Amino acid sequence: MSIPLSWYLILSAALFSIGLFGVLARKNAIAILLGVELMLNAVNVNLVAFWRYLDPAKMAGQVFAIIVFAVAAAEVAVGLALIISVYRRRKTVIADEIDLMKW
Amino acid sequence: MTPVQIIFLLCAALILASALMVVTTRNLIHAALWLVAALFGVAMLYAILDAGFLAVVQVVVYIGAIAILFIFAVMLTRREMRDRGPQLRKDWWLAALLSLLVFAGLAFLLVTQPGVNRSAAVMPEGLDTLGKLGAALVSPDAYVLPFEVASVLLLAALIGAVYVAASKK
Amino acid sequence: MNFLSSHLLTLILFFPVLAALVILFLPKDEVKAIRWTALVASLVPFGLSVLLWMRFDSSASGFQFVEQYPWYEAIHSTLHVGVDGLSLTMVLLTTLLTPLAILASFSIKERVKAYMILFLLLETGMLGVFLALDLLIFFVFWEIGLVPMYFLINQWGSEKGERVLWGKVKMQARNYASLKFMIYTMAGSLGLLLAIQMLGVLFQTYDLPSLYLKWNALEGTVMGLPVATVKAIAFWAFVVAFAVKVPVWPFHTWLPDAHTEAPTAGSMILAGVLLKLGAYGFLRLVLPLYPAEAQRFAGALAFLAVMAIVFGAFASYGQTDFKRLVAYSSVNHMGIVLLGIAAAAKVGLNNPDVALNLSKNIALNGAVLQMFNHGLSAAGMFFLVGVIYERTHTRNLNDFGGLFPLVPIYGGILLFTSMASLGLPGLNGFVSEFLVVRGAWPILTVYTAIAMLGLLFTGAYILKSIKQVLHGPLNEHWAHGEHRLTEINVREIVVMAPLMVLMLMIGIWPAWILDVINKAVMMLF
Amino acid sequence: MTTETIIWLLPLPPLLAFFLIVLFTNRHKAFSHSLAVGAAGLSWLGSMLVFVRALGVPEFGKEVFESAINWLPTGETWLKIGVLIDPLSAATLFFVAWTVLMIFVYSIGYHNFGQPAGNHDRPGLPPHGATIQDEKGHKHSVPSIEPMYSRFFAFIGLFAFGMYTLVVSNNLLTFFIGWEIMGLCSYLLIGFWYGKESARDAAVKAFMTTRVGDVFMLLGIAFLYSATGTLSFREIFRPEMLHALATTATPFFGLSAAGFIGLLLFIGTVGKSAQWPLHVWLPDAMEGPTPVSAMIHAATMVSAGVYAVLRMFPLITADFSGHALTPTMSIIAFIGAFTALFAATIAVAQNDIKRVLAYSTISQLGYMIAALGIGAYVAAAFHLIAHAFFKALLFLGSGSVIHGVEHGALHTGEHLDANDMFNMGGLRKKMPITFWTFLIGGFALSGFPLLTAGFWSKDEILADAFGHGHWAVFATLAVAAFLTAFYTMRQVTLTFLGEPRTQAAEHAQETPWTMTLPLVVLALFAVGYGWVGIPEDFPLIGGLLPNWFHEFVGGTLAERPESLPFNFLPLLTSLVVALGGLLVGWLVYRKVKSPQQDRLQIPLLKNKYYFDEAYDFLFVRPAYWVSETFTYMFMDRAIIDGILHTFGRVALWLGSFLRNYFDKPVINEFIGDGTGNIVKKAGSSLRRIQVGRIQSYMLASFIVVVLFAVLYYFLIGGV
Amino acid sequence: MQFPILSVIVFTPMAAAMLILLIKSERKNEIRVTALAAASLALLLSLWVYFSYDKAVAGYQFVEKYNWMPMLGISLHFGVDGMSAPLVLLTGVVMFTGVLISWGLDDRPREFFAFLFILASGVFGVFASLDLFMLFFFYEIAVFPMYLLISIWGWIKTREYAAMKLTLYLFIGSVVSLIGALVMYWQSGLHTFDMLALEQAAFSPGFQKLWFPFVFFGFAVLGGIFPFHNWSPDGHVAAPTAVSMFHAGVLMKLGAFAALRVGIMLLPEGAKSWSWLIMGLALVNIVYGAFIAMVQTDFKYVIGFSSVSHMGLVMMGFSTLTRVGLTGAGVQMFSHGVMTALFFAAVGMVYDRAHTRDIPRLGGMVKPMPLVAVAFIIGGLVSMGMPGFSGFVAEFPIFMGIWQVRPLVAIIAAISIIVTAAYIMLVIRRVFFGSMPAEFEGHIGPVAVQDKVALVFLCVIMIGLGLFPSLMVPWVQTGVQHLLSLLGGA
Repeated sequence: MSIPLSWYLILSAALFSIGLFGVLARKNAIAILLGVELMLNAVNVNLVAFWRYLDPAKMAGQVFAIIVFAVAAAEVAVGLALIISVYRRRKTVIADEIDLMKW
Repeated sequence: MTPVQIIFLLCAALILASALMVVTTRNLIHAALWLVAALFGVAMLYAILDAGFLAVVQVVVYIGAIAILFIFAVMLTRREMRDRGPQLRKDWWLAALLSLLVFAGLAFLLVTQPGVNRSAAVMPEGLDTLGKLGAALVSPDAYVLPFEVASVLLLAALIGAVYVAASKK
Repeated sequence: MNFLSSHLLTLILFFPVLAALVILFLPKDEVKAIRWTALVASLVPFGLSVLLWMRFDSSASGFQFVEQYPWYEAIHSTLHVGVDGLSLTMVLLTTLLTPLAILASFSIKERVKAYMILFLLLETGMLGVFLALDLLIFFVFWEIGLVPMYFLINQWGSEKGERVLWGKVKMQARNYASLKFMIYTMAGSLGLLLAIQMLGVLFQTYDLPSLYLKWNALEGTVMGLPVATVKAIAFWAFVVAFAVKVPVWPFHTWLPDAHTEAPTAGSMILAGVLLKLGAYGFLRLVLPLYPAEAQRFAGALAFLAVMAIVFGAFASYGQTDFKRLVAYSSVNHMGIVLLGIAAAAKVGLNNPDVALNLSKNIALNGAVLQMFNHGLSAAGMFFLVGVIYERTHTRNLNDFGGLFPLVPIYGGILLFTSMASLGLPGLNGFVSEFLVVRGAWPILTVYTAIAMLGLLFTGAYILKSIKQVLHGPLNEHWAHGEHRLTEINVREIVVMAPLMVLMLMIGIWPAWILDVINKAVMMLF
Repeated sequence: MTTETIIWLLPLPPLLAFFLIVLFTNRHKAFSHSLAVGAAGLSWLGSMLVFVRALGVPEFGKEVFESAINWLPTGETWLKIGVLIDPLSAATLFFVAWTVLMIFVYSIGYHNFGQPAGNHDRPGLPPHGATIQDEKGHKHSVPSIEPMYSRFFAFIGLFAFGMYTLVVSNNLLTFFIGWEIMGLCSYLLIGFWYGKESARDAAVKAFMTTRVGDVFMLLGIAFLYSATGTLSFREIFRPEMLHALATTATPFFGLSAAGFIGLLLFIGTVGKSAQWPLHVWLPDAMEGPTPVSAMIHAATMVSAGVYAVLRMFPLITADFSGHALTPTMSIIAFIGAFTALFAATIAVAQNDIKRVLAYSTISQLGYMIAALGIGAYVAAAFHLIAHAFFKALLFLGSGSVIHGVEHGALHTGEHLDANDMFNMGGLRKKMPITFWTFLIGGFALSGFPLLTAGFWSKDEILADAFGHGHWAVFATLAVAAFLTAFYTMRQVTLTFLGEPRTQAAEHAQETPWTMTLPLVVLALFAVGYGWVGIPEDFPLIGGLLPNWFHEFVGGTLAERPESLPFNFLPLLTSLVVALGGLLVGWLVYRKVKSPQQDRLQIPLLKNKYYFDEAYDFLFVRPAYWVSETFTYMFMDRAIIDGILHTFGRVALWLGSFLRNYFDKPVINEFIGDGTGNIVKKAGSSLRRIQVGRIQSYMLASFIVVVLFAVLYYFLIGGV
Repeated sequence: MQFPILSVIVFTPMAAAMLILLIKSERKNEIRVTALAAASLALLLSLWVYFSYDKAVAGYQFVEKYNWMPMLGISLHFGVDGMSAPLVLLTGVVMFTGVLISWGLDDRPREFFAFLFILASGVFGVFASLDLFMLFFFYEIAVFPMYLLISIWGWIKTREYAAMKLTLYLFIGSVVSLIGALVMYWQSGLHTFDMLALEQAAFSPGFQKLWFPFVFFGFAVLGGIFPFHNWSPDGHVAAPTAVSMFHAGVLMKLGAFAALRVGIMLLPEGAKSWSWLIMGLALVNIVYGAFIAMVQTDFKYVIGFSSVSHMGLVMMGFSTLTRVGLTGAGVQMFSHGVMTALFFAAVGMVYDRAHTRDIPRLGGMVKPMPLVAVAFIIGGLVSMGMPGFSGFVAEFPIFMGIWQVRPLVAIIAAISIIVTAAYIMLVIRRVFFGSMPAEFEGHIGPVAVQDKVALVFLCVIMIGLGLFPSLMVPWVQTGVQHLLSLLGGA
């Protein structure tokens, strides 16, 4: 199969940047989390790509990908839980409005 | 232009397009759904990369769990279906610029790296990737410890999530 | 006994401190015990110094009973003590006056313990100066002496009186006096301190005997200045320090204040011994260390001396405060000492002229004897002033008058003492004054002549005081009722008796003391 | 016991008496006076013994009694002191012993020993008299005993000690000691009744005035000592020494050392012997009890002044070549002569019986000084002794008179000045002994021819002045002599002759024997003494007796002065002035009853030429001003202390200045808080970026990350 | 391996602090007793160190060295020489007396003592450590608790201000000198912070001239050198008694000592070329401090400025770079430490009773508290350099040193002696003598026994040292000897 590694990398870079944009630019906290998910996936793509292209015999890439899954799951769970509980108190999920921690 | 390449490009297009939609669409539900699409594209990439298991996990865990979780969350935290007003912060352009920069930077680095255009290593015959993966995850001289840690983390996260989200009345 | 003779000086020097420590641990209400301990303790050094006097070989040259212990190796200073005829006399005077002063202060009522401790420390301070053969030790004791005196004046001085400094600024008289005493003397000895340091830096030693040699032998330049200049400056540094203490006009104004405010015993010691420290400094340090400069500036010294004599007498005559009058008399009398010293300085060391040397010797004899005599008479006078002050609580001469019939004995003693300080022939004052005049006449003729004016007024103020206190119509206020003036009591007579006896002894047969002085003077200069 | 030993011991008994009385017997009067008189007696005895032994020695002037001991160590040498009896001091000793003893005895009576204590007498004031009740119950007042009886005897004892010391000493130092001790005693005794303002001030005045002289004398001694290296008379008077002194010049008014020293010493005498211009103290000294006046201010102390000059005669005349007087001598002569006349004129106008005598004393001393000034050594000595006797006699006489009058006053209870001669008169009947003795004294004083000692002594002086051709001196002295006779007669007349002018005088009565006896004894001397010095070639009686005195005392000097050839003119003069004066005096004052009738009460004279006022203005007040205002208030307090306080002020000012204008604003606010504030401002402006919006933070941090990445890439350039 | 006494000394207070923090805050007495026990232990140990220091051998003794961060050449390196031994002793003394003095402190004693002890162990550390890094380490440890101690327990009016001021000054100072230190580290090329090694690293004169000011003055700030002295009086005034004692008694020595150790010993050439500046500033310190002290009406300010003046003497002693001068400086550090500790103790006692430090309002304190008066007087005599007390023993050699270098400076500096005498005497008279204001009559209680113990202890030290200089001078001299060898036997 003849897809250069760079394609994957470029793709993941783009994906990562898009996720980053989402994280930085979206108002809604959930949307921010969505962005995070994208970034994580970008990473995963990289991991797997490297696994496949460098040394399929070593499982490091896949293993890390799996761990990232786990982390992502955890992150989402906690993140959403936080968002919900914040929403309960503040009736908002707009990140900019959750600005108690300021001067 | 081999068919594989074409498939890859389609997937890539799908992924990027839906990802863009995720970060731009006003409707969060839609955003969540677009995410599903993006994730699906990624799953397809995994398949292309001979990581069938991961592709499956991607579909099951991400699409099946996380994305749904998002949708729930969105539904829980909204007053009506459509958010009015812009969904982007007013300095989104800065964010955009920054993201572009990051992309540009990464891309630049990538293309200037030697051997980045290598083609994939040959898959050894009869390699049981799944078996090796399992072994790697649980063999003490491999990744059992990170694995365990990750699982503990996951557990803690779940409990924490429950604790945090549980409405204390 | 052997120990005694080998440590005689240190014993004399430090016994008072030991006594002070003992008193420190006496309960503070046992006033009687404290007083007597102090008295007895102060008698011990007196006994020892009498022993010293007897064992002292006046014909042997150099210092005797020398002891030397390490003290401050880092700067090569040792606890080096010894006596020659000069210091011997002063030691005797000190150890004699201290018990008397302590006896005199039996009338002190409050904080007796502190008072006595301070007094004993004071004694050590004074003795130290007289005994020290180490420049630094000299200075140490020189300064230490100030502290007890400061507190004696400041704490037990007379409560009454205020002193206007400038504008609205006022100060309680005794505070003013004590502070003035302290600061003035310290400021005065500042130069001394610096000069001492310089000597130490130059020679890496503070040992007097060796300094005499080295310092005089010094040639070339010091610290970029020609030795002559440095010496001249150092000379004046020394002189000022001692001049303040003596005190020499115009550095004398602390003295009337200090004396006037000090408690009786304080004034006794102050006039009796502390002033001598200054004069002693001149003899022990200035003349031997700076013969050339002394010779150069002898005229100036003589001038100051004469000013002291004349203006001291004038000011004394101008007083209406009995104690202040006596205080100024000290200025006048110490002026005579300085005159003698100046005369000696003028002649300088090993002057070929035999006659001049003789005069110089006589002048110095006179000066030293005058120190001793003034010690006796001034102490006596102050005590007598104190006696009457304790009874009348006034020192204003105009408040007295015609007290003779009420206090015949006191009157007699006062007359006697006054005459001694007036320099009546047959009493001690005359001998020394005569010697000084005789010695100074051929050397500093004009100054001596002018000084006579002071001598004349000495008579004037003495007579004035007697006239105002004893003579004249009786001031009835003291004749009856609770103001009835009581006669001097036995304790007070006991205080006066030794002084009077000595005054008479020296007046009639001065040889016994003058012989020692004379030999010392001849060896020293 | 060797004569020297006796001489050593001579002064001691009175001193002993002094101490004994002061320390022990001052409560017990009888003991006190017996001690004093006994002591005086002892000394008298010793003196007589010495005197007699001295007479026994041929050529006594050459082999004198002398002994000395070391006293002051001075360098290698010793200052010796010792005793010396040579003819002069022997003669002096003689009259001193007599007069002193007499006066001691007299004092007992004078202070009313045996009388009751006064009712309200108090120490320090003369006794006012006591009221006693006789058996009939009549109260009447009698003299009361002196409250400070013992003290008086103690003092005169001390005085006697001083006098004896002075006489027997062989050197100027002990001489000076005795001299000063006498000064003290005179002070104490003049101020004996210190309760009286006048007495107190008189005492101070006396002491200070004499001290002026003494100070110069001290200088003289110092000079002499440093010039000769000794103070012993006989060593100083060795010819070579005198020559050396005479030839060494001094910077002072071109005088020779001898002359200058002599002058200095003479100034001492001027003070002691109350010569002009230091005479002012003597009249006031009459405040003292009369015996004091007699002893100190007539017989002994003031004579000591003359004695000093006599002693120093060889020195003073060291460069005296016969006729032309040295400057020093002429000064002495002038002062003496002037004083003699000057004092006499004052005496004329005085009414106080004692003051008259006081001025006459001054005048007589002037005589002697003048005599010495012209080198009449023997004559001076002769007159000195004669004068001592008769003037003591006169004083004691006057004392007796006053006493009598006071007695009368007590009797009649009238208050008057018992010293004022105008309150007397006609006392010759009331108190005969006193009268006759006084008369003798008076005649002696005025030089009544042939009989009295005064005549011979005075005559000799005049003769000397005449013989050596010092006309001015001669004339002056002659006039003075006339005045002397005049005021003496005036005194006698006013006091004794005529009728009593007051009740007191009416009831005056003779004094007890203790007082009259001395009068008699002294009277004998006043007459007899003159005969030891009659010039050989005096007409008629000349040579009946050898001129022993001239021989004897003259022997003191190195070469005995030859006695002058007799000359009628001076004799005549003295006859005329003496008799004339007496006569005029009697004639004038015969009828005078009150001061108003006395035409000589000229203010100028009565006020002693305003000398006291002048001195008060010239010296006393300035002295006060200089002392109180200038020296103390201005110089010490204002200037010196002012400077000191300024130091303090400056220090304080500097301190507060540094603190308030440098430390606080610059160091504290500027450097210290300044930086702090800047930091604070920066912080408060920077905190704005803490918006609390998580994404802003992320944005920022990403920017930073990117930047660093870029930097890293381009700078370090390694991947 | 001999007993690691130094590290024990250094860490005893630290451990004690921890221990104290474990005690319940209500049980104040237990806390105090623990504190006292720890302090006494530290005192005893420091005494042991001091007296068992072998003067004959000299050099650094009781040396211990443990690796701490080998890759950077940082090691826990302890050791004392003749200079630091007295200071260790001083710290022990002040710590002990400080605890005694603050016995009565009732407001959160647990935390107070804990912080105090952390501070103490920091101080011990600085004096004992031979490792540049560790020196800074302990230095910061010593400085930081000051902030809390002052701002929590200090004088309500100015404590925040003073605490902040103090901390900023000191940190800035230390940062400046840290820069210098790091530069040295790099420059030396030895890759070690071991000062013994750095002493031998011959830095080029140019380098030394350039960097000496950083190191020296950075530390000198803590030594209160002009014009960076002002944190100190304010700090004194605001600080509670025991802290003032530590502050003036030990902390300022910390600065001086570090300046000596790091500045002069490591950069001798620099010291030589900059000595004129140090001397000048020190001169200003001396005179200026004295003058200002004279006009203060706040009891504590007087003492504060007096220590500015006295620390000036220490700096002056350094600047002479002569044997006597440095010896004097060494002794002066100790003497002034004890003296000023005594001062602040006395002031504290007066303040606790009168609740004012306004001198004009005080008076007659000698009657209720004679011992305090006597102690203060003795302190005063020491500070005015009265012979027979430690002050003289210390100041005299300093002046001799100045004489050797710049006589004129000696003469000017001598003025301060008079001014000192003046203000000391005035303060003594106004506060302790004279008539007691009516408001205090009966309100002034007697002094507690532990206070008395502390005072007497300090007085005894000062007099003993004054009478027998040989109790300390030889120690210092050994240290000076070493210094001089570094200075090329100046």
